[in-house]
Amino acid sequence: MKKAINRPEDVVVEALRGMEAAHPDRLRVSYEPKFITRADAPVRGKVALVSGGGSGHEPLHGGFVGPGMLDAACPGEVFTSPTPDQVEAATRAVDGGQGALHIIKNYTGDVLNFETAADLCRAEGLEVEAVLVNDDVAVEDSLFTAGRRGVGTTVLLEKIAGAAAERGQDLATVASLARRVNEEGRSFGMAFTSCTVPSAGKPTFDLGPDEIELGIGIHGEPGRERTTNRPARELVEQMAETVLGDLPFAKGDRVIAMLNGMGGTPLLELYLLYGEFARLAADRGLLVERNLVGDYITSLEMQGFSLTLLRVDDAMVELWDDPVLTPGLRWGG
Amino acid sequence: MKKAINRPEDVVVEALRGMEAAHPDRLRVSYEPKFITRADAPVRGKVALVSGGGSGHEPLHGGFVGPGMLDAACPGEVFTSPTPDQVEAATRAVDGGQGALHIIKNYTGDVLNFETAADLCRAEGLEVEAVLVNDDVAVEDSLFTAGRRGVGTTVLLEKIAGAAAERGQDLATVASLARRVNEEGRSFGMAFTSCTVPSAGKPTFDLGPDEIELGIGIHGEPGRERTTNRPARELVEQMAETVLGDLPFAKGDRVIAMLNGMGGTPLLELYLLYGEFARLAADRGLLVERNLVGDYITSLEMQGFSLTLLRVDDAMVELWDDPVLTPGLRWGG
Amino acid sequence: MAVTTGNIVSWIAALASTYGEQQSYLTELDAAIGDADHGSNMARGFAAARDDLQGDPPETPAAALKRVAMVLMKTVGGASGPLYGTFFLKAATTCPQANELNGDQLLEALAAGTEGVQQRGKAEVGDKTMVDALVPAVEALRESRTAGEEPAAMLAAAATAAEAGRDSTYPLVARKGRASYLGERSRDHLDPGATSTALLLAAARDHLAA
Amino acid sequence: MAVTTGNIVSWIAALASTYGEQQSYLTELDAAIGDADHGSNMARGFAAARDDLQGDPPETPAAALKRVAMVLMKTVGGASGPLYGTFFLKAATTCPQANELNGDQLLEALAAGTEGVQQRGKAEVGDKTMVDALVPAVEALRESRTAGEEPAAMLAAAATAAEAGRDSTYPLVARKGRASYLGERSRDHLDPGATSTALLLAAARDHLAA
Ligand SMILES: Nc1ncnc2c1ncn2[C@@H]1O[C@H](COP(=O)(O)OP(=O)(O)O)[C@@H](O)[C@H]1O
Ligand SMILES: Nc1ncnc2c1ncn2[C@@H]1O[C@H](COP(=O)(O)OP(=O)(O)O)[C@@H](O)[C@H]1O
Ligand SMILES: [Mg+2]
Ligand SMILES: [Mg+2]
Ligand SMILES: [Mg+2]
Ligand SMILES: [Mg+2]
Repeated sequence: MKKAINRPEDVVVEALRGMEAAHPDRLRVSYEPKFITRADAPVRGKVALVSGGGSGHEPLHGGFVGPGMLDAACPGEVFTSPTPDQVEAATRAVDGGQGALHIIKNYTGDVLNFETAADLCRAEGLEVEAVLVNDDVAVEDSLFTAGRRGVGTTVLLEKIAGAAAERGQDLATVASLARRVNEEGRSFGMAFTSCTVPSAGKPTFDLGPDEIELGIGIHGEPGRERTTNRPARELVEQMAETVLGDLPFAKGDRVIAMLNGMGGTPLLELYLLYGEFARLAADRGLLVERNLVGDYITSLEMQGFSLTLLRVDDAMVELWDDPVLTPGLRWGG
Repeated sequence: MKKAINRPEDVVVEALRGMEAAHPDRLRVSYEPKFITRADAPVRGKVALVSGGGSGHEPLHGGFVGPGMLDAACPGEVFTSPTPDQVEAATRAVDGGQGALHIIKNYTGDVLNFETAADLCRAEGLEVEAVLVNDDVAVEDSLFTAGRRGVGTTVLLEKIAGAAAERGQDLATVASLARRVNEEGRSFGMAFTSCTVPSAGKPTFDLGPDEIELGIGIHGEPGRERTTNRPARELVEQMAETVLGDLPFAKGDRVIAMLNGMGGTPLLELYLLYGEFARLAADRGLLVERNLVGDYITSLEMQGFSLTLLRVDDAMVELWDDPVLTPGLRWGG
Repeated sequence: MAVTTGNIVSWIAALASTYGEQQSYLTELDAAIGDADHGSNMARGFAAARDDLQGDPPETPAAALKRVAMVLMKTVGGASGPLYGTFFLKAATTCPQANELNGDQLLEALAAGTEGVQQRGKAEVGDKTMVDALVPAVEALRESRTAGEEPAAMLAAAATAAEAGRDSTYPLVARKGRASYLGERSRDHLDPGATSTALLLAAARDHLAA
Repeated sequence: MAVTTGNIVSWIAALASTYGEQQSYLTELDAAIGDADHGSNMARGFAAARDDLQGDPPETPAAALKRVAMVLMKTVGGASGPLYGTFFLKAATTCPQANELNGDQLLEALAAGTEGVQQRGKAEVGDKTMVDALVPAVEALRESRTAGEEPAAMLAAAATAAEAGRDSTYPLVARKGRASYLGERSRDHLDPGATSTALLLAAARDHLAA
């Protein structure tokens, strides 16, 4: 394993030091327990948005802390959900008197740790609501699994709910909007190569020189199907059809699309893939209102990509266009 | 080779299609010959900034086209400089009557092709100046080489000169500012793994499981020294000392720092590396006024990073802070 | 023949060593059907629990178990952190006053811990989780105690049952946790959590009734 | 015994095939001391030049050479694009009116092309570039012509000299182009451009005087 790190056990705290140094005007970092808040937190009178999860998915979540998006992010160890004390302390630190929304990707560890955190918060009199993101259509049968995983829609949800909170909407409104975003969002990912967890020291899985993993999770969890590589056009078609068929998205639907890199895919290829998707979307009569192309929710150095589609209405597009000022997403204002 | 592409020979044009689809409001794409311009080009009364180079370094240069930065970018084949007809047509397309500055990274191919392009432009009555970026301190002896390569400083130069042009400064002023940025900027890069040029189909070089390449170029050209991997702290120290000693940067100097990923390095690691650099900079009494951490000038999927330092004064920092609205860099305004 | 506070401290210290040594093995199991962090999660959590107990020795078994629970909750994360945390927390609630645990109390504590895990994680036996090792271990404790045996024998039976439980996960299709995403492909792998649970009971056998 | 326009068209067609076949070899050479694109650069450029000439056959050698130059300039890029482009362009300027090239004219054209390459790229013999194959090839042409030989023999000598020139680059340290960044590490590799030049002259031997 060759990584730009010192000791595997120090990766997360040392990366936090770098984030703090890189964004001194915008972020505050707590080390014990570990969380990141926007510099001006708590914002009085604003619903606080708190998310978190295992590290290794950067810019998610720490890179999305700032005006118009998250108030706080709690990084766990690499691919390991954060602990309740982190989430509780972060929530307390950013509470502006209007309660907090916990944004949780649906993994057993995240759910359990955030549950305990919410209990702790409520015991202290903080109002907490939670939204569970479970948009990964690669997980087919929710009955016999831990349920669909939370992946790409998380990014879009944090942006849209963040805008609503910034506008001063109340907790119930922001929470129900967030749930609606989750309901309207679908994702599917694939990998060309594995990632390597620093503490594990070797790749999580092996793929042959012509093998790919379809339906990969963002933790290098093996996916739905191991198969042979194919041209980008076919890959995008197959993945897009799976996503489109699930909601299902229909002709005339307005969407926000994200073509997301897993961390190790050249941007050149991501644009090529987006071009394939845009053509297909036009063919299907889908109206792509907004898009993101780049690395937004990653899996360390994994090569691969995911496609996320979110069905939107005017209100969501407006919230999307609201200013956002974070290390990972920035526009307007 | 597993890549998200169709045929290797179509990669560049298909990626352009994706860029066009992703940024319809901001970019215009020409396919014959290939170049990208800002949507509102030509901007009357503004000096036009035109750059270009081989593809595979995204977001450089196409991702830096837009208000406050480049007027046009000319993508060559992967790692192959563009041809004169591209540069000439792009320059013509964005000329706003105040002449154009060609921003050229110092590689034989880029220099020769841009030279011919400038000749063609001048033959048509266009005023063209050129700035050569040659900031790579890994190339020690300029006497016995093609001279120092243009790497990270290119990004900072395009931003700062772009701001000056947007403010309405004239060609001579923008060109001399650009040259000053080049003189004050220094970079050094390293690689953990090779990149794979699509048409070559296999990695450009092989590194053993514990080997790294110090002083790597952005085309996977082998570097100054092949050595064994070491902790991030030592890597950053060694690279930063090389950069600092070259200008040389001195205690009290104000700098813009860029910790740049080569394309396949997790953002988590880039932040960790930036943390190491920030500590070292503080120890040396360097004042880091602004910073960039992320993938800005890449080498396809190469794992590795580079450090760029630019000595700045008030005027440069102000220009840095001016609004910029491109796919790859965006703030203010 | 009772379990003392000191036994619990030794047990946790032994687990810290065991998980340290077995870290890559557990992580490899997790790489195959999960996300390659179970080994470092367990090693980190139990090293912290050991340090905590040794830094400020607890007075009672309940205090020791509760402190372990708190440390695990704070340092492990993931699915296993809250589940093992709950295991020790629920175990602690059964013996608030006891200075040491007799066979009945030991059974009650570990049974309550296991129930806690099942309540939090909603997993049944056969879902390919740590529950597949915990439940047979508690059954073995109960049978052994019903047969009039003391903690040493009870724990020996429990450790054997946990190992069998661990092995029973090999052919199963996972229905809970991260491995469940794999569907049929989760077959023919040991569950990492059931494996760490078997190690937990093996260490209990060697240290809790020593 | 003169070089016709048709010979030039065949030469370029042969080169398109050769560079197509040798693409990975040239790219491998470039991977070792450059950026792994020389093979695709040459294959792309000469395929385009062949198509251009075959789509609309040129009338004179100068027209053919100039068309090749323009296509190479427009399709190759990199260092080799402008250099080979200059080579053909300068060659074309020496024989604007000729309907075919005799030995003197052939020598003059290729010598002018080579000088053009040297003017543009500023490389001397020994810098480990295509110049190391071009210059000895022109010397051989000149000697052969001085000895009274005709194009077929001249080109055979030139091809042999270019091959020797190519081989001479093997032990050299590069001082121009991308390989120069490698310093001492550029030793013990053939220069990709000198190799493509040797192929260019081998094809000239086989097709220019056929
Ligand atoms: N719902 C559940 N109930 C009981 N045990 C579970 C459940 N989900 C997961 N586990 C256990 O947790 C183990 C994985 O732990 P770990 O790898 O540390 O966490 P994560 O899955 O969050 O990465 C699994 O092997 C399984 O035994
Ligand atoms: N200054 C120069 N003069 C002559 N030939 C050169 C010069 N620089 C490079 N070359 C030739 O160009 C070849 C590389 O061409 P190519 O790989 O197509 O372009 P690039 O180096 O831009 O990737 C080298 O092998 C060398 O022979
Ligand atoms: Mg995990
Ligand atoms: Mg090149
Ligand atoms: Mg795990
Ligand atoms: Mg090359």
